[in-house]
Amino acid sequence: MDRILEVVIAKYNYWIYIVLMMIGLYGVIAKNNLVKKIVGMSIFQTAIILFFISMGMKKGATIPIIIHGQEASVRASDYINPLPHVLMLTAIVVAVSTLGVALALAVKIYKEFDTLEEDEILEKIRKS
Amino acid sequence: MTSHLPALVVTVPLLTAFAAFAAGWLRPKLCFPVGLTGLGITAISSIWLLAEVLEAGTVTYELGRWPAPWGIVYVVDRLNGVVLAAISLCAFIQWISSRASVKSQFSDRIGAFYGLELLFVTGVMGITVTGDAFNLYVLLEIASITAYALIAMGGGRAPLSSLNYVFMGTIGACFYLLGVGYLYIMTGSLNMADLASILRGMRSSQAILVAFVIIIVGVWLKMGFFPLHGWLPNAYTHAPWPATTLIAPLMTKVMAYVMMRLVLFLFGPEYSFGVLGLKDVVVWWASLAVVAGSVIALSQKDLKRMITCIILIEIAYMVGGTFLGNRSGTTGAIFHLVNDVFMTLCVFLAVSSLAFRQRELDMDTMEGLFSEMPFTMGALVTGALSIVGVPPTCGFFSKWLLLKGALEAGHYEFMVALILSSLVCLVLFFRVFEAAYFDHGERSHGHHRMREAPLGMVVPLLVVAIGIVALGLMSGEVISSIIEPALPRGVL
Amino acid sequence: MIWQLDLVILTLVVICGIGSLMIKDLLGAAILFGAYSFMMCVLWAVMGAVDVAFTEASVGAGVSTVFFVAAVFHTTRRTKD
Amino acid sequence: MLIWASGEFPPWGDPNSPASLHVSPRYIEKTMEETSVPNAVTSVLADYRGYDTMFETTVIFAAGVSCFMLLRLFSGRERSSHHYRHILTGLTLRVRRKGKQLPELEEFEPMDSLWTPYDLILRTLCRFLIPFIQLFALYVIAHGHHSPGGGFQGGVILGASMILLAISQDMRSALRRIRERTLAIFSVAGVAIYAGTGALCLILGSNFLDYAALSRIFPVDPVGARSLGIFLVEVGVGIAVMATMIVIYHNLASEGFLDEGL
Repeated sequence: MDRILEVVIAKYNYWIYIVLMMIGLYGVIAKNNLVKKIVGMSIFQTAIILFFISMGMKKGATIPIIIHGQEASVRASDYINPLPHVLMLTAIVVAVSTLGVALALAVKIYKEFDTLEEDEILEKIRKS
Repeated sequence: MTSHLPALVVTVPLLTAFAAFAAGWLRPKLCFPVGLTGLGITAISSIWLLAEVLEAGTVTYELGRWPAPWGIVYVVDRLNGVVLAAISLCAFIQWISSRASVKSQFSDRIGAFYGLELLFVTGVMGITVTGDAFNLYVLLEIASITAYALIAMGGGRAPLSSLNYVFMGTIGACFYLLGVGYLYIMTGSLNMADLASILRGMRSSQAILVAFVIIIVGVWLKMGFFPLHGWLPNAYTHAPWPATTLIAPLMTKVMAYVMMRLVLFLFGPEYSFGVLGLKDVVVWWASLAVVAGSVIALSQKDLKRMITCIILIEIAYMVGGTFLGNRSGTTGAIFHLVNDVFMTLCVFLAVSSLAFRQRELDMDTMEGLFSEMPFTMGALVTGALSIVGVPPTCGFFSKWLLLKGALEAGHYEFMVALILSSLVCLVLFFRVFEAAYFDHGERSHGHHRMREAPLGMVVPLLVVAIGIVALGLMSGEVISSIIEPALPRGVL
Repeated sequence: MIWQLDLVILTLVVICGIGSLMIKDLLGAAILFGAYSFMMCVLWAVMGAVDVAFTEASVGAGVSTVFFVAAVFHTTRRTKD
Repeated sequence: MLIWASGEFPPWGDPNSPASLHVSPRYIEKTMEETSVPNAVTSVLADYRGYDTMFETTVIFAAGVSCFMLLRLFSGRERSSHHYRHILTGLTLRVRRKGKQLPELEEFEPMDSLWTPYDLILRTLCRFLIPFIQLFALYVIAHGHHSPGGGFQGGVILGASMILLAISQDMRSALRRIRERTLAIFSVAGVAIYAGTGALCLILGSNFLDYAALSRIFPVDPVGARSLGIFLVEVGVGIAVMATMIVIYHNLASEGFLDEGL
């Protein structure tokens, strides 16, 4: 029992991100409404960011800002790995840019077809 | 100055993009010459870079002067040197030829359009030149976001197709990022050369296997490889012409390059082809994709849609050729990639100049085009013959290598698919030429005679057509001096 | 780092994520997505990624919710699923 | 498949995982020595992997240009729908019409480009808040070396303050403060500051984005020059992000007409 708990505590972060990723993927693929799909896409991206952040984590370490007065004796194991954070800052920016473009497209589609449901749009295209 | 060339090929289009966008607000007339100069410098420096690489071997450039695993480095070897030269030339030629149609379609937002086009070029150049796995993701997103916007500028269905592309492209890029995360958690590095050397010792890891699969699937999604191609025909068909002629030749080819880079260099041929046993499955799958692409292309009526479907076939060639795993197959795939940039560019430019004079592009409206637009049609014939694979053009030689590779590897199904798809392409283009060559004389009176496309479109088109033939004639030297030495030693 | 707290926030994140996909009102989905982002940001702050959490708080919970609301306002709140 | 692969991962929070042993210790141990920036995230972001960040800013710029290009309408085309507000209940109605005017009703007022919301509390409160938000944003940009934050976060907050102005008052008054043309120039200028700093280093004879080269024109030593370069870059990022966020919001919230907001 203790062993199982240990494994769960050691790995649950990695599992939760998979759950979130599947939720997002379901949103993108199965939903019919375009804005819902965009929400799903954002969830998908955030899940991957979560994965990266959890892998940078170190037990017993503090945030990666060097404490004043201790500049001379910095040990790497005292600070959380900053590299995944940097990568994920970039990924967040990419995510918000994609979100902006996707929403602009959704607004444009609504202007053109007067609806956000994918099946109704396809219906309208087939008719014309 | 020569030592800074790898940085120049990316930063020059980037800075030009800002200049073009600012010029769009201040003085719209300046956009075109600014971009022309920028792309010209880029093309010259990338060719120079290729010469440098051929002479002195691999060039490495440390950005911010941080050494390799800590900072980001650019690595140019023969493989991406030749791809870089092809991309920059293609962008330069397209820039000249699209001037008239951009002017007529986007007169009120010319700066934004040109800025996005230049950013797209920056993105694909960066993807090609970078030696860092995460940097590749960022540049991939630049190329994708600009491509989404450019595609969505077409009327009617274009925004919907583009939004579909957004979803598929984001999922693909995220899969790639996830795979990079798996690699990072197992190795702790992001630099490609460093990763490759660490991965050599981790052959049996499950996590690396999963990373390999996820990354390749993500890249295939971006490439539009067969079962994942859903977004491609719609997006390219509904895009406005100046955007299609830029994106269609470059985006999928660059992703094919990324696949080769990862399979051949990052994971290494021994891992990709040896440990997994996925090799044969992928080749079978590629053969299937070739056949499926041919069927899809045959069922199209619209000319633009038809030529976008041909991209599906070409992509499947490259995947199959890479995964044949022997020397001639891989060489064929790389050479086909370079050829395909120019072949696709030629065909798309030719069709776009037809479309510039004539809005509807059905088979029925093409009658008598040979006598009316002889140069455009001549270039179209050259491009088409190259896609079909007729000897003096370059398409023949790469297909020949692919066939040879398939024969050596014993994959007869890939050979059959190759020959079959060549026949299909022949049929497809022959339909067009038949309609265009024979003037049935039963034209409706509304059909006025068309003039040749403007000079700014015809001249670049002819240059590309001559380039295709020239590349075909020089194929021996290109293969033996550039592409063969580019392969890693593990490819037998 | 308290793993129980972590688990609670993770559960909330999952609930908000599912909720924003399930709710039958796009404005509600936008707001729930903001809540999801905020939970995510708390989670990252707990994990020590302060810079990322800061960014997510300003971008995910702030600006992207505003973008969503603006887009929904100009299109429609109606949704079938 | 993904769960199966996670079986081999090092346990969560393990200080000895390869991810935290191979490359990253150098970032933490050398950040003070090589860049004199205590916040390791900032130094890695803007210096060691500064190239990524340049393209990150470019991505945001591309998104702004895309939104502008997709949605902006220049000609005075008729809007497809208009909003009316019920005076007593405050409900907003959307009426679609094609060229026809609605009968003027007593209890409805049109929400056209001249209409301004008049919630006194909201307006006054936002008026008070916005300067403080902007001040905080500037602090975040400037203090990114020592505490969490930096150009990107500060830029977003600065942009959000302008968006708040556009929401709480109306878009016209927000646009009077910063014109669209100014925003466009700002967003270009911000990214150009970043790329220009890099190019300056190139011109000064070093590699692209090697801030140490800045010590040749500024009176600081190479390590201080790296710190200075990081600061310059952060300011550029801040400006670009602020302008781009506002551009995206304006185009999204007014369907490209840039007259009325939410």
